[in-house]
Amino acid sequence: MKTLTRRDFLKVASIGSASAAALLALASCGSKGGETAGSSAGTNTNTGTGTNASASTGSTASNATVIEDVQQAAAETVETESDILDELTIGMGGFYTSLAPVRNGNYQWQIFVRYLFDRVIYRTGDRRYIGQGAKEWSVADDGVTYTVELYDYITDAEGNPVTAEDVVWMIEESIAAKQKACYAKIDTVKVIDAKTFEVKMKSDVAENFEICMASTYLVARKAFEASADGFATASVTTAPYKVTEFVASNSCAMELRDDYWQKEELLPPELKNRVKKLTYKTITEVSQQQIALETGVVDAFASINATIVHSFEENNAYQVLSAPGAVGQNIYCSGHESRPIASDVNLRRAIFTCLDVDGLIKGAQDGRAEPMHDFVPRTSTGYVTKWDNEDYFVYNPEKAKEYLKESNYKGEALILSGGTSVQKVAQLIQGYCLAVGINIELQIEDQALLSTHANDGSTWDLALSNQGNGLINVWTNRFDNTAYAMGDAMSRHDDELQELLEFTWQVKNFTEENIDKVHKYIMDNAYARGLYLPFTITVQRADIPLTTPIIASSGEIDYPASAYTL
Amino acid sequence: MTEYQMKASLNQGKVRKSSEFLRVLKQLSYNKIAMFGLILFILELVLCLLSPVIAPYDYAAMDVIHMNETPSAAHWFGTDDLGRDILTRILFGGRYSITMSLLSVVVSLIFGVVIGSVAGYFGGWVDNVIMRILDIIQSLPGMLLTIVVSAALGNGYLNTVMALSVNGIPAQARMLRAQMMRVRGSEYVEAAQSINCSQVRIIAKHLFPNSFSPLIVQASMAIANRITMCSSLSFLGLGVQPPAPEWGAMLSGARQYIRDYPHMVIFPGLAIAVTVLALNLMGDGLRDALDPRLKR
Amino acid sequence: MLRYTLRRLLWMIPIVLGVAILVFTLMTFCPGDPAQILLSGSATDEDIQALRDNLGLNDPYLVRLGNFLGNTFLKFDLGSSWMTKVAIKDEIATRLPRTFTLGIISLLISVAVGIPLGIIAAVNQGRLGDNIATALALIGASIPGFWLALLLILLFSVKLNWLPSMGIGGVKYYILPALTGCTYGIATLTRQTRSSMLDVIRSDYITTARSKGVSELHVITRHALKNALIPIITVVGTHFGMMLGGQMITETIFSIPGMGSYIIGGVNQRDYPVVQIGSIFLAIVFSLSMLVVDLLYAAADPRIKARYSQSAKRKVKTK
Amino acid sequence: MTETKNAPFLEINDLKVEYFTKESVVHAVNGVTLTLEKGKTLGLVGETGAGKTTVAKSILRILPDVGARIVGGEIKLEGRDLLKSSEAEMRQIRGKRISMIFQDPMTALNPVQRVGDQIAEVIALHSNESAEAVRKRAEDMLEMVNIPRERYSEYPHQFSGGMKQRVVIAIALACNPELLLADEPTTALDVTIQAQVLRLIAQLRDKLGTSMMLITHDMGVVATHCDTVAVVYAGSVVEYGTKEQVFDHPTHPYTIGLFGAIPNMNVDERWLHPIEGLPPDPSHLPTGCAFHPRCKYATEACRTGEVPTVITPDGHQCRCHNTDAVLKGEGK
Repeated sequence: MKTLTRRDFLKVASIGSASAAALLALASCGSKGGETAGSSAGTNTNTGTGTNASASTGSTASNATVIEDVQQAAAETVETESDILDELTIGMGGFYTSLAPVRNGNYQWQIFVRYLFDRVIYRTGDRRYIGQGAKEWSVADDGVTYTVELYDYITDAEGNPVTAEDVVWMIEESIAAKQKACYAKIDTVKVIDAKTFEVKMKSDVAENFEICMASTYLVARKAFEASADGFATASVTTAPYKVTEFVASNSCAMELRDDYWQKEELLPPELKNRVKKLTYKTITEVSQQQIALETGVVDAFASINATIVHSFEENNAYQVLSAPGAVGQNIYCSGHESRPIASDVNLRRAIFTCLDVDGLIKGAQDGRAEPMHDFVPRTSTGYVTKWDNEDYFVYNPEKAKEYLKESNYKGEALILSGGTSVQKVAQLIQGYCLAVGINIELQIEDQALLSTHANDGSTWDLALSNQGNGLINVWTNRFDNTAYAMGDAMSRHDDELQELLEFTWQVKNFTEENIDKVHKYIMDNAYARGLYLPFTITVQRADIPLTTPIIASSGEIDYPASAYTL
Repeated sequence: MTEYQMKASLNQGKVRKSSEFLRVLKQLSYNKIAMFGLILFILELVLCLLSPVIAPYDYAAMDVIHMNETPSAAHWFGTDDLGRDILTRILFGGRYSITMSLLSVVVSLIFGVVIGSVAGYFGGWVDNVIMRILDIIQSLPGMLLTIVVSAALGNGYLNTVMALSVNGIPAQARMLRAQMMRVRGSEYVEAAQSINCSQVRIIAKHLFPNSFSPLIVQASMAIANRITMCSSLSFLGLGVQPPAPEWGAMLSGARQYIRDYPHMVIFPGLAIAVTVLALNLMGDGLRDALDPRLKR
Repeated sequence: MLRYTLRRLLWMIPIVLGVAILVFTLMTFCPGDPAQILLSGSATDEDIQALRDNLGLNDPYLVRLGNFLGNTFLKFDLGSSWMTKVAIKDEIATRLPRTFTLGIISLLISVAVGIPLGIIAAVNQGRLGDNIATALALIGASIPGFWLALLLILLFSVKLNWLPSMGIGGVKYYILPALTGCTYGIATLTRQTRSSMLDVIRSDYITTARSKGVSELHVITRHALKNALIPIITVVGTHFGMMLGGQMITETIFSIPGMGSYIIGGVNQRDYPVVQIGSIFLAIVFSLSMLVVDLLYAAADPRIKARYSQSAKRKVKTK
Repeated sequence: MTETKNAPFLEINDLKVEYFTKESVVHAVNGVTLTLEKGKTLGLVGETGAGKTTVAKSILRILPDVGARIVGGEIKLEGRDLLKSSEAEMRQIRGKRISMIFQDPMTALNPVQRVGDQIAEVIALHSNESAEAVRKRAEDMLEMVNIPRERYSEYPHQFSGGMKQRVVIAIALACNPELLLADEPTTALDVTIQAQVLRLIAQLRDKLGTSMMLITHDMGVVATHCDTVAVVYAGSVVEYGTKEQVFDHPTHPYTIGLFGAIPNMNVDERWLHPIEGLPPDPSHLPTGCAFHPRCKYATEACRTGEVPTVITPDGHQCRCHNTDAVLKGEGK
């Protein structure tokens, strides 16, 4: 190669160094941001809430308050007096491309919907069902026919009356849409008079009626049919708020209306409305969630990603509120005959006892979760509180090895299936199993691919999935072996368990003692186990004068219903 | 090129049968910056290939105690959110990113050449049909096509390579077809036909060598573009899935920590930037070397 | 010229049809059952089968393709998204302008910065100006867009708090996303301008112009640049195409609800209508911009204009 | 700077021009000295690559700036040294007092600009008349070169080679320049058009009284159109005198060789007498007289040292050591 003349060398050096310098400059501004990020709270300039307290680095007193026990918090909220906040902007991870009421399954449990549409029955944060549109409801002695009596003065934002006929029409509309599983359990529904209607369920499974009524919205048929896109962008609400501005999958601004149909004194504590202007903003990018809080784009962020919470904990310009979530992380064993694990209870026990749940919580959730004592979280209906102080697959690697020796496991790799959201905990589980000599092979897929074989036990040995909202719901979806073509969600046919389930989930047998029998049976056979219940964490600016937070069924804080003292 | 310069270079290039490849290399050596790029790229390639030997840790070894550590003596580039050593993952990651890009360029080169030469040589309705199909493929924005194909084929190494290559095929085919059309019309091909060489010989002996240099230049530029696209795919959650240490996946996995542990984002990004820079430098140099007019 | 434009527009119809069929087929190959995703796991088998019938997923491929093409191109019924039940045409009506504006802004920045930089590099070839411009261009081309986006957000919205780091609103919201999008554009444009200017500067008519006593500035702007325009326009055209594609990442990071995030959401949730109709619209916008590029060719170079208007047969694309 | 009265119209003294490439330095012009009287035509003759075009471009100072540099000598136009003039002054001269016709008409015109506009541009630059007047003058120029004025707004690709060259001529003569540099104006054209174009140039020259430097390698063109002749070899003038002197008494071996290479109609010769060997490599010029490697009369003196310029018996200059040996016999 030609010898480098001085001029050429200079030229190469100038280009090389210029490019490298630029790259490093860009990179360093990134890292410089890192060091100080922990302590500096971006001085937010808008909504004039004043500059924050001086950024103290690494203050010891952590300002994270765990709302201990939801049941206990709900009991306290007797008629606490509260002031009215004029404005609040809340960030959320989920996005809404439309406000239409007839939507897919998990829409109904979102907190956001409570500010749009009232429902026949409202499910509170601690799983009690209270009447919202319904004054009262009763069940006939056949256990399946329910009669519901509505308030007779329900109107929507445009003043159209909402009668029993509108509600029955909405139920039939939801049944036809086939988007919410609970409606498939309704046999017939008919109007009796202007304010009462009758619903006949197919079977007297506990809670089925309540779940359907809790996802039936009060909507005036006249207003709905008049709207061109079925309330997708401009909806006529029946809730205390009206939508002032909606940008699909970006933001929704709402304002308290003064012509709300329900009398103030009849509103239960969970349905109070103490924020005049309420705006929800969608921020999906996790780093942006953190920046939005720091730059004051939002006043609070609901169910924030666990990994970015610690930088707010040491920063007393913010307050971290965490409450037990509604959905627990479970692990299931396949029951399909083609899988050796299906017939090898000792292998299942070995796997369940070799997992250190506290290690999983630290690794996967940055410590922000609590161990579970059943495969449903303690916040779901039907949970027996005495399980909390019973042993539940205590972490014991030695015992796990003994189980392993008794099992006929010959070292082949077991397939652990899960979605991209659980890939971190899956890798930790792989590590723990390897420690006791069990080889695990990860099969991580995106949501779409996973859903094609999530309930097909022949394609995996172990499966990670999260389950929530009620014991009965989990029984029917996971353990009822008539649910899917190949048996239950793990393709297992356990007739003894099936019999036990079909007996217990009837309203009259849905007692703690029977529920405990099911819990024991599943635990002894080690079909499935709960790992941990992640907290739903909300980070808000410290200067929001929140005194008693009210938790909605999704685990998030229901800001309008909470109490404030200015 | 004044008459003088032409005359000068005529005399200077002693007429010896130096193979095309040597000539290109000699010409490339004049361009110092291109050599800088070539050396940088070869250095990276060697580092990545040697990664099993030189990497300090196992790329999948989790160490829950040392999570999110900033660069330290033990971990030069720090550790990621599962306590894995980032330097090791970048070295192994190189094997994924660079090989996937190279492979996808080779695949799109093969398909491009085949389609291009068929269209270019036979012409007529064959050419028109192929051209319209290429129009259809090219009228979709590149990234969108790659995403949909990647979703259709599913994740994983080979599928992602195919998804990445789909995007390059129309451009390569069109380039080769244009070359073929131009070369086919020129005299020396007619001369070859006049001494009745077989069609295959004509294609192999005459059409290919002359159409090849622009293809090489386009291919080298495409590699840089493929690395970025491969990272973008992982960024969107498609392509190679964790725990495979592909650079884009590392970047997308770490982007939520940019505020608190920026080191996790900076190093994979730097790795991508440096590789693409090296490839661009090399590509520019190669283009100048192969383009006789620009010979200095 | 009008006849050529009309012919090109007519030509777009089979191409857009081809795109629809291509995307439709690709989506059917996608693993994952839309019905199951919709009911998100809490449904039993017959619920899923019922929904599949409702969405027509159980019909054979050709029937579904026929229905889809019939609805889209004959009845112009673009249908609604399976996930959100919102009519796709409304969604696109709000989202396409955002993606398009972002695309145009970063295209303009690329042109406004890229071309002058390229000229400076070409005019003082080999000297300092050339080295700096080439170095800038190379760096721009090698930085991955999304990485730059993250760093820009850190710098401008977090540390300096000048610009909003996400969402949509006034012009202020478009600056950072456009900056992310255009670095690659500036790089390719600078390099292309430089190389085509270098070719042109050496040609004879430049010497003729100089021999006429034309000032160096006018030689560059009036004579050299106008001739170097063709390859530059090609790069601008293909770059705009890439812009539409590249938006997907920028939109995800800056949570801008544009076409990019809409289609990616559609792909992830196997929302077939969203992906198919979205792709068709992007393909139409893309083909229109390619037509504009070709018309710019004719405006810039009379020889090409002549070839367009005379040639009765289809203009053979030999780019 | 006043123009001295009796100085020749154009005077080039010891002009030296070099081209810099990565590996080597090309000595294109090595000390050219020429003069040109007003109204006269000087023929510059020599093989390709002898530096003829470089001389012309140096006069106008439009050498390509990458790598070309005038390293010595002076070019005086009516006593004023162009090499010392500022760029602004040069711009006044280019196109107005000196203009140039280029060799290859196919690439000499700007393909994306109307033909008429390219003529109008030089007129507008050097006169401050209104747009209509400029346009009318441009159309007149078109007619002067026998192109219908209606074709003003057509583009170069719509013209044949010959017509394009006529446009170039129109551009060059649009401002009625005092000096016209014609760089092999007809080489790229076929024979029938060549005669037409040359006749046109000659008519316009006589009509406008323009002095001209005609660069060619065609002895016939020199014979019919030039008053004085300079034979150029390897960047320097080897023989210079009036047409009659050089044609009737060629003294320099290279000039004789050139004439030998032309087929003589009235002599029945089977073989032409080409000059052996190849022109020298301009980056490694032989020492002494550049022609000595190919010269039959080369002696030891020719190989080293300065080559003197000798006045031949009939009074024209010749740069050769042994002119008398050449005149006497045919040499070895």
